[in-house]
Amino acid sequence: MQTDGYQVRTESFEGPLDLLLYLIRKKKMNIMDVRISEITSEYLHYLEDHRGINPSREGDFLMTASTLIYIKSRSLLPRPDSVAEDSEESRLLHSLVEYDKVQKIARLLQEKEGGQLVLWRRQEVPENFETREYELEEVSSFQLAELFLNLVKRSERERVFYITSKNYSIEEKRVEILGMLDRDGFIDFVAYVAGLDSIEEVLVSFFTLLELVKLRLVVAVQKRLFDSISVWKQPAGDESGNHGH
Amino acid sequence: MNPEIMDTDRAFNSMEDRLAFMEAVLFVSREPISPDRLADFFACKDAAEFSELVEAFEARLAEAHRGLQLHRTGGGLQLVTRADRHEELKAFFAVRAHSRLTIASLETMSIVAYRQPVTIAEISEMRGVNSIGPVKNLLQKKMIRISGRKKVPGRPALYSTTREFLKYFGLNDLSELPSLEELTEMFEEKEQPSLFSV
Amino acid sequence: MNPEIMDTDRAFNSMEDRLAFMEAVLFVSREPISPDRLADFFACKDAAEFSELVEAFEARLAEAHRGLQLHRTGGGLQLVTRADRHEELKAFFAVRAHSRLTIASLETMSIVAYRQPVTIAEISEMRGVNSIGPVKNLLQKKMIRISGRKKVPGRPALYSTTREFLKYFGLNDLSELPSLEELTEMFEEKEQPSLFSV
Repeated sequence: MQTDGYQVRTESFEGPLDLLLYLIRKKKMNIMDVRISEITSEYLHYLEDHRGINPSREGDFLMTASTLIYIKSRSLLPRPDSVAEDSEESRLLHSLVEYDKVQKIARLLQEKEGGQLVLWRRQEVPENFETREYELEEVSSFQLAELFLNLVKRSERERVFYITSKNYSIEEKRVEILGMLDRDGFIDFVAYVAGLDSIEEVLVSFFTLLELVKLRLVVAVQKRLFDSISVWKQPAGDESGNHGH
Repeated sequence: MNPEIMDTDRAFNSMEDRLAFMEAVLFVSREPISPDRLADFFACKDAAEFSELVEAFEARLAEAHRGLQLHRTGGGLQLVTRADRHEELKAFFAVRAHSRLTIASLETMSIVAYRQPVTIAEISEMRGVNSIGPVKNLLQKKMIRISGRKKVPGRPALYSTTREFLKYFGLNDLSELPSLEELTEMFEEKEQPSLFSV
Repeated sequence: MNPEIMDTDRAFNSMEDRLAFMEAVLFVSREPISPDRLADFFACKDAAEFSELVEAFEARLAEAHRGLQLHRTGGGLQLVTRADRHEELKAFFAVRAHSRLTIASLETMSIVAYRQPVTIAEISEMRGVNSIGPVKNLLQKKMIRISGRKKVPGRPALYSTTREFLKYFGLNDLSELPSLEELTEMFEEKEQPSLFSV
């Protein structure tokens, strides 16, 4: 990232809201005055370049990316009396306002933590007055459960549950998108996304598109900030990535 | 009053004597000592008598040759070193840096502190990312606890802050945290760089 | 001498200042502090200068309002409570000892909580050690009770949790205990597969 008078971030963004707030502050905008369309493309640039993206939270970043694209694509379509996209946008803005508060409190706590870390406590107290026992008030039900879980694991008589995350069918979307490209030659991605029914489907489509771009199977181009995204199949043998210019 | 305490043969003859015992008790204890417990033990007539004692104790600690101070945290009294000795202590014990909570844990802690009791789903929604990791971390550090179940399908656990939370951040009780309005004012004064920027 | 220690910017201007730091170090330290290490840190010219410092430190501790003394062990210098405070300290801290649970009792408690009704044999099997002791302890504390007999030869007693148990752990009912699924989810949280690392 080029320095532009604003602080350069050295750590990765906690999540999409963190990144969005950063972009808003960078533009010195008030959260309540923000138009999602003004920050969508910058958000996507970050995602593409992978700058400061917490790798274990990619899914959350992509989820928000699809929401942004959804909001933006709806706003591009001539449907002035629609309430749906407004609620989507205002919900996101509300989240940002709330998250802004969370960050302020977190900063305050961090300052307090710093103030405490310079005060040293005794590292050990005499045996006479200390027993290696637990006081009940110090034991929470969580610790009780944790102890039991360890016993269960130790005795190996129980199968441990594994929670699997929801599985989005990227594979099916991939077949569909590649099929459309074979048939039509290109896809206007915003128009395509705008025709989908659910946020989930938008999300899956966006995931899939990113994956196809990374695999260099397709080329996605957005000529200018508010233009639609056009998707072509990658010509065979061309891997340079310089397309559409 | 606890009969067991009455059983023991004690006689605190003077203020000096009480101060000496107070020092010994605070020196020995790992946890902050409840003022009520101490006042009880000294059989103080009233709160004023105990306050006087604490003030006398602090006055002695304030002398130039002392390296400790009295700290009020988590609703109790605790002896800690003076803040201005930090760098020297670090040098003496060759300690590099104290571990701090991660930003994720601080954010999660903030939400629990201001929104308690709160579920993991609510925390995750506010942060915009799955927050099971930091919740687990804070549970293990005993800074939050399960305080009940929300009456919605699935009956998810509700989390609240603990005394350990107060102790860690040097708070006497939750009311010492500023309100959200005060917080906004506090931060509007300064510029608003992100928490995480250098 | 440790170069790291030399690096830090220190200036002990006065005897008072050195005494204060000495108190902070001895207060914090887990182990007795070697006199050489302290003398080094203070950059004392010779042994006499350091002896003078230690004597001054002891003189301050000898004042009537102090409850500590300097202990010279083989390993070095250590702060301890004065011997004549011992009985009072025991009396002060004894009160707490009654409400404590050992780790063995807690493990047993957790098995009864999650597996009730359960026999001593089943508890012992799960813990891998005979658990009569902790069961007795918990019975005495009224945290568990005999809730029936198992219909097997010998008709061993079955144990369950009590209201007292719920009260101690701040639960309204047993369903508020963290479920193992919740816990497992926390401990088995997997990284999301990366979509970028193709």
